[in-house]
Amino acid sequence: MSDSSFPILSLAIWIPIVAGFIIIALGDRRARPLAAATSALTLLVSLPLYFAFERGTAAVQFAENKAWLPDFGINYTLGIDGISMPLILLTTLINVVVVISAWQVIKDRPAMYLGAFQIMTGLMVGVFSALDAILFYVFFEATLIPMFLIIGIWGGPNRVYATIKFFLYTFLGSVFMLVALIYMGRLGGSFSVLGMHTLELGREQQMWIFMAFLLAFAVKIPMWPVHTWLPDAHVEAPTAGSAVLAAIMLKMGGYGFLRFSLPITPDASSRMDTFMIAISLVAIVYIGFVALAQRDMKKLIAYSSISHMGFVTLGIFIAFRLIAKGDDAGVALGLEGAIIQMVSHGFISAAMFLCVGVMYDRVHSREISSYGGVVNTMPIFAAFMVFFALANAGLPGTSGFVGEFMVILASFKTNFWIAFLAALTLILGAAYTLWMVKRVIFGPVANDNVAALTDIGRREFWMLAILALFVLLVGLWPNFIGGVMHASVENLVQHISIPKY
Amino acid sequence: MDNMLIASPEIFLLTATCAVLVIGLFTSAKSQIIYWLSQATLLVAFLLSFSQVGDVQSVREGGQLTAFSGAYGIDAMSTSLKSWILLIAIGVFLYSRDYLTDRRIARSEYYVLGLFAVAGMMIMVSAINMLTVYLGLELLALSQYAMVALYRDDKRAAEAAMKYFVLGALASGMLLYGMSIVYGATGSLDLATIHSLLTGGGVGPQAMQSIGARFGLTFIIVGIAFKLGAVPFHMWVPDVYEGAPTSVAMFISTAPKIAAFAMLIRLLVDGLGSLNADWQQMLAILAALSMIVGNLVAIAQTNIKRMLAYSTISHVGFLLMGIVGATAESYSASMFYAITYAFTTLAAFGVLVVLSRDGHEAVMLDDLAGLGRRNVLLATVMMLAMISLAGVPPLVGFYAKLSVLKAAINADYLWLALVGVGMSVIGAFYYLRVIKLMFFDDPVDSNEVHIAGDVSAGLAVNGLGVIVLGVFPSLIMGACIAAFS
Amino acid sequence: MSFDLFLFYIFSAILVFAAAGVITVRNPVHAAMFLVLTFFTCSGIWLLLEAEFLAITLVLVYVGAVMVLFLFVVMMLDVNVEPLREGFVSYLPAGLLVGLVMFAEMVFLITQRYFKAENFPAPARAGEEISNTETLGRLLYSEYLFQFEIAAIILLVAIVAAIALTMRRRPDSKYQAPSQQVQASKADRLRIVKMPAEKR
Amino acid sequence: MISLTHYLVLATILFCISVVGIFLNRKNVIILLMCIELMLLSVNLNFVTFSYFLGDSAGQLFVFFILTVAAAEAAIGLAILVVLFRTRQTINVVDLDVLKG
Amino acid sequence: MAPLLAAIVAGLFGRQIGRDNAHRVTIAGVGLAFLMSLYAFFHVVIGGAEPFNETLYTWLVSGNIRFEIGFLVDNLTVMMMVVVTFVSLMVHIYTIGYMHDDDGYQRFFSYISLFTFSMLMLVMSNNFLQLFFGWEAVGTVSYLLIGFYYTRETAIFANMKAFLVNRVGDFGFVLGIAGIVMYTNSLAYSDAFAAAPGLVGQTMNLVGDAQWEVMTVLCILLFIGAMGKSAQAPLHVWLPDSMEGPTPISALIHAATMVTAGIFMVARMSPLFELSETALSFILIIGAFTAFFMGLIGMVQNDIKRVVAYSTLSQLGYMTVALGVSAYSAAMFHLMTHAFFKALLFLAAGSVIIALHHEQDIRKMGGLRKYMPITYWTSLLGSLALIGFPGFAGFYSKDIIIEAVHASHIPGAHIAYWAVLGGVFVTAFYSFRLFFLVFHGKSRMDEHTAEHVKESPAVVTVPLILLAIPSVVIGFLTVSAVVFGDYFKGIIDVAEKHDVIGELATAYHGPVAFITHAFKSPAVYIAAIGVLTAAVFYLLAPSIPKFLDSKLGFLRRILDNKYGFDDFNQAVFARGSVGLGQKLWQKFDMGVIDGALVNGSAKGVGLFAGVARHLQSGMLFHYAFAMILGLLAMLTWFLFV
Repeated sequence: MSDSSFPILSLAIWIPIVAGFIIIALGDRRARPLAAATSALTLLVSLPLYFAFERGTAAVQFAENKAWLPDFGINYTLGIDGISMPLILLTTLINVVVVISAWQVIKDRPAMYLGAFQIMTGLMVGVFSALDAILFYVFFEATLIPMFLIIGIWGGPNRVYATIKFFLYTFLGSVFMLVALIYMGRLGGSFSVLGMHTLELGREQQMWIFMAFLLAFAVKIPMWPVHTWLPDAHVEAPTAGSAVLAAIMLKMGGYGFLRFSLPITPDASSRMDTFMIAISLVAIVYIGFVALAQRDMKKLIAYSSISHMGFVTLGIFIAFRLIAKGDDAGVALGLEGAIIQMVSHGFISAAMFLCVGVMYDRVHSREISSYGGVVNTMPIFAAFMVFFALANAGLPGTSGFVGEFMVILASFKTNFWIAFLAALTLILGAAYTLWMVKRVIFGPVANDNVAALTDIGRREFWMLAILALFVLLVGLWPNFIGGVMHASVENLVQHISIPKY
Repeated sequence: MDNMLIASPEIFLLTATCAVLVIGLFTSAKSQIIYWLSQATLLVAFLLSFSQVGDVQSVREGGQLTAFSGAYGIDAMSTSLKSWILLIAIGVFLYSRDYLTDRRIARSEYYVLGLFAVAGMMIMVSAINMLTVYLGLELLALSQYAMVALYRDDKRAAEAAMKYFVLGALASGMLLYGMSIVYGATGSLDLATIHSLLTGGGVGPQAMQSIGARFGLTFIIVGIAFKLGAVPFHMWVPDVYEGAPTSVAMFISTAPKIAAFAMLIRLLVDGLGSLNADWQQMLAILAALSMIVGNLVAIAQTNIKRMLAYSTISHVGFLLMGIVGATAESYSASMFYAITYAFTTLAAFGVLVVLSRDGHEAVMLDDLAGLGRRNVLLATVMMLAMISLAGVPPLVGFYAKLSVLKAAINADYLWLALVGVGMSVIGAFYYLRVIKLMFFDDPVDSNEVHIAGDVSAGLAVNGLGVIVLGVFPSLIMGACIAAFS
Repeated sequence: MSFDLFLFYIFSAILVFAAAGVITVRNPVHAAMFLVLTFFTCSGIWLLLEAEFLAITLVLVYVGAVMVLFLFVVMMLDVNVEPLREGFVSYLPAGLLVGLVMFAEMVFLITQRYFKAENFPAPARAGEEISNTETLGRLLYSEYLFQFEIAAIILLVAIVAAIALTMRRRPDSKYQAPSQQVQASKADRLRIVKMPAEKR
Repeated sequence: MISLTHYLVLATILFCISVVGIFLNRKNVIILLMCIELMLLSVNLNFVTFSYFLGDSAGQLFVFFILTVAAAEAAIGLAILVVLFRTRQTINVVDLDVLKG
Repeated sequence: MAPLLAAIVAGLFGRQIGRDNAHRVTIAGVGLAFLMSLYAFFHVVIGGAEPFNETLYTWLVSGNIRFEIGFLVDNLTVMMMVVVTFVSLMVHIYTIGYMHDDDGYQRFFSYISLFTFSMLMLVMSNNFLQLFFGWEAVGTVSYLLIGFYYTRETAIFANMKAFLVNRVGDFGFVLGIAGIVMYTNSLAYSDAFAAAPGLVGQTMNLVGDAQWEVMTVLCILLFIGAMGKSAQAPLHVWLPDSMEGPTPISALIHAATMVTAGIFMVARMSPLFELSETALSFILIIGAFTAFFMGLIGMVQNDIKRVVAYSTLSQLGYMTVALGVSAYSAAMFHLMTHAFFKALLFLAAGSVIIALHHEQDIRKMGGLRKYMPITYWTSLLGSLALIGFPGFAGFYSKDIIIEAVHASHIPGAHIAYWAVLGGVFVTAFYSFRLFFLVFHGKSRMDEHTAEHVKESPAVVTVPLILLAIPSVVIGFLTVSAVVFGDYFKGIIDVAEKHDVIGELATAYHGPVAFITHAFKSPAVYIAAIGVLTAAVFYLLAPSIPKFLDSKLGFLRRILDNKYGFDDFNQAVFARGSVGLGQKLWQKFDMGVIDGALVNGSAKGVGLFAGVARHLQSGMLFHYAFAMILGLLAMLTWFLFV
């Protein structure tokens, strides 16, 4: 690990956090331009992470290492590899979109709102770049606070229930991870994540640690059956909150699986893989059906997120079956599929929530039944909405397809029936998404509210256009992000195929 | 006399307190002079104490300086704990000032008794002799009993004081009984002597003495557990917090916990350290019970002072969890916990005290509703305190929990750590509820809350401290580690 | 049985009886009296233990001061005595059970382990030349100076607290303020009111 | 001869009586205060006994201080009692039930 | 590529550039594409150039698998390209007239150009990934186009249905692709074909211990994709409903091009399908079933477009049957001829529809012959081609299929043979039923409409004429080369024992001879009977069908209900899955997880807290008691440890 001379990661973390506090302190009048500047600056700062990224190596890049809590052996260690880098860029990009989306919509205490989002962005970048277990945990948990406030203050009518449920659910999941981390810190004498990767752990130890991680990440990502916080949180959160929640926070769970569960407890993961695959499939199929029954747009998208995240976990946990078959290429396929699925879902779900937000801002209803024939009054918006809906359904050429496709390929290599069930999402995903589109977008003008709609303005247009651009880019040329992760993924595959005991 | 000067903080404090007491007789009730004098006293004492920090090392490195024929000693732990006690007392007085003025509670007595209590705490912290421990404890306790009852027209205050008094006396009786047995077993009151007598080994008279001392240990633990408020010796805590005037509750809930922690270290570690195998398990059970009962019952509270009381109980459980490790690392973890807990609770109570205006006590949870709109500063400080108490990073409460969890895990008390984290999730619920009330609900009383400039500055510093210590916990962690290295 | 032992048993019997009386009698005044008896007998036992100074102090301080204080308060508060014993009997069994169990355990621990009599041979009687009071006095003002000072502070606290808690400045009590009286001026006291003449 | 055990057992009896007294007494707070005095007495007896048998005067000094503190404690306890009576017009233990839960 | 550019221009800037420019741009694009296709055709077929197979760019690399985007242009491809671009061009032109007064004019052009692009991507791809891209892209555009009239409830229902049913097919298709990747580790056709023979004999476990031939499973999975796209029973249900789209679309997508993608795909994959007789058999049965029974439904439909749609289904069945008997070239040949005459029929139907102001019920037509002569004649030609009138395009292709089935030894061929023969009658019947009802007999139009009926404008009729020409002659011109020649040599791979075309070829002596040969086989006569029956029923004695209706009512009802497929799907799949979702959501998610576990535990904690707080009774002696018990417990513990 080499320390880079210029602390890009630190900047990407602390610029938004500090700026967030400044925004809150300076008050509502200057909040918007400041937030815009911050988000743009953060994005700019994070861009070198992509362009200066060295692709051939699995080594940690842009590393920074400083003593932080020397007494505890806790260091301020940052660094990224091909797995975390795309997620960081996703974070900074979504942040820009979020600022745009909140520009006019938020009337109540905009400084706090925007500031909270900036702070959260910094924290989330921190999650993806922390290489010290405790530092990771700090960022991981700290993101709860701004999100808790965002949902609680600017959320919908049932926001209190939703936000407390969200907080407690995720908190419950992660505290046990903390115990596991401390335990491993004791065994290894250090909290370095990379050090933990090579930590010798016995069978029982691995099982317990794996369970602790599972609880944390399964709640976060979320996996069935610990997913029930998500629909509530999404429904009640303000638009941008839902977008960030879906686009980035869920990814922290998937990232956790890749960064912690697999490399630290490969044998336990391997032993548990049947269970993990099973609940991933349950998420995909069961949740697909549940989504079909939703009457609330945000709930529907939330459930579709769960279903999509099922693909992520599926892609990750079929790895061990494939390793057993000696098919390392298949493992890489599944893992990369999972990562691309995460990134892609980041764009699409954010866009979907923003679309719902656009309508909600005008009509103040999320019920599907309050709409109908929106296309008549908002043709441009409808085009975006249909586009994102199709992307959500996994249309080839959009990013939604890539990850699903790769995971299905990999799971076919594992077992026909796994692939069979996973592929059901092609039908279910299309069914619930298009059914919603049919009821909301198409058809004759349903009521006076819809008749009074005005099409999206320039601000909303660009917000959606940016996302649409990336959805297409990833869909048509996924190597754009796929290319950076090979070395890291292959390294991971190498690592987990060797048992620890 | 041998180097009496090392006791200069206490000596100054007591002398100045007597002066304040006398001056108090001749000043009118409206004058703030007593307040400023008290603050000045604390400040000077703090500076005196703080100046000693460099002079001493840990008692385990032989760095202890003693005075008064071994009745009093300072070491790295005592100087830093005393500095913190004094700092927190300054905060307590600052927040209390307007509360007392509004209610016309006997004000000079409040400050004087408060100063005496601070002196008691400092003596406890510095005591290296069982007798001194006892006297310091009583000085603190008696002042507190009186402070609780100071609001004489309030039924609740009197009831709380009575309960506190009876139970406190019972507990100190038990503590004394334990001390008498230990004295009988070792023939000494000096803690260092006791320690060296008992650390003999498995056979011979020392072994027998240990067995005798173990009997006394049980009673001593009761005394300490009562002072800390650990289950099942916690019953006084909620009632006293609720009944006492908020400023007094604030006083009781903050600095004395640090002192109690010091007493625990003095008696159990410095004195009966060789019996750790016994007290580790007892404390582990107390810790688990405290965390469970504290957190669960707190959920059902509607009175915020009671809620904070149960929260205190649960935090005592965490504090004990650190001690259970019985290593230098675990003691410093607990010390960190005690300090940060006191500091954070100070902020929470500070907000409550400031909110309680003329004739209106902010005691019910609903009184906090919509505080975010009435006064952002207060609400933010309260929120930070709550999140920190819940143990969510990156606030200081998290590191406190982290360090004690680490200590427990390193000592192979994994089950205790699991109970701890499980309960902290339940605990998070009622802390969140406070935040919810402040920020998500609409205020019942929509008047803005105005507070004095210095008070709000104090609160801001307090809240900021919770963050800054959260980002850089090393600032005090280093001192805690030095105290036991 | 030596005389010492005989005395011990006598005193002990009275002591236990009196202590039991304290917690069982109906009237607080009686209870206080029983407590006084307890202190007296205990003082006797201390004499057996060659703690003359403390024995005297116990009588002087406790019986002379503290118990008087107790009695004073009991009388002052003038509590209705009759209902005070309600429910006593119903809780008695549980109380006795807990007390007995505790007693059994403590005694077992005391007698069976370290504190066996053979570990503590009785010391020889001290000669007359050694004054218990003098020994204590010397210690008190040398080695125990610090604690002595603290004890003084504690007493001060007790005074301050007791006064602060019990002394009342009644809002309705009337007293003179001479400094204000002398500053009175005519304007304060006299107002000349012009009244129009009444018409008939 | 009177052995250590005799004294210790006596002190234990006193201790237990006071403890039982504290929770058996449901009516009068003042009795509680007396029970506390009893308990301190038992502790004092312990100290004096050990002091005697160990030939060490520290125990007696401890007792001296306990007596001092007990006096102060009694004063404050009674003061609180007075305050209580003034606000409540009762010193019945059962009536001290406003604060609970 | 040109159509994509045109589509983007028309779509995004449609409003700015105006209506005329929209169609100019797109037509220019498609025209260019047509010319390019022709160039490629001549280059590859006439010029005998090597097939073009190049990679454009790397889409993604993962593990040892490269996902690439590239083109393969060979004889098969260019044929499709020419057909697609030609029909597309015709439809573009036709649309100018048809959509003249529609609001979504630019949008429409944008869509169909996009469609053309997607279809070209599909046919030109050299790997499965890109094939799937195009596959889905055409599906999407079809989705958009069916729902073109988005305010019509039936239209948006139909488009969703179309997409979903296609998705069911894609589901199989994706699994098939995944299987290919698993067993050959590549997505490129060339690699897959090269590796395929090595897979024969390999088996996989699916259910229990039953061993399945890998190739069979893969081929059936791929074919499920084809079933969705090419509307084979039971995934045919979307096609009739898709007639909700504008008529040019029906012609282009739902008759000529997109629906044949499945046929194309199977033909493309012939090296794979040849390796599994079971799969071929499966295809054969499905195709035969579709060919016959869908035609039957066509007999009772009253919507002009639906009749043609069922006819399309039936013809697709024919193609599938041809695939099933390994007569890939015959299938492709039929595909080509069908593209022309079916597009013609649809456009003609559209012409009628606009003339009648969007009246589609054939019971309200009749006698249009005198009003719309061009439409009449072109329709007649189209219908004749459809029923396989000797010498017309459809004749060659269909007869070869029938012969091939007759000659085949694939299991099920026997049944299929009777089915296709029956299909001939049915086809003839409904084609001419339609023809007679629309153009002959007496007018059943209402007065108002009748006044305004006139021939369509030139932009409509010119494409009709242009399409009529190949409908008539293309078979005659190309049958020798395409079916019996070596046009597909090296592309379509037929195993020795399946080679029915080879068998037929021995008896083939040129197109003219084939006509005479045909008169020896039953198909022509059956067709003639069909036409005659239709003439009797609907021209001479209209009372007979009514009589039959009353006698065979239940049969009619079965046909009217389309064998109940729609109802079944609606009830079981649509309502069932929504119901299932509802149940899972409310009972399990909300009930068990949220209700019992999450909120339940919260309630439990609350309950416990409520109880526990009563321990804090406020009674001093209780507190003391607790302390003493605590002490006692510790003492006891101390005693025993």
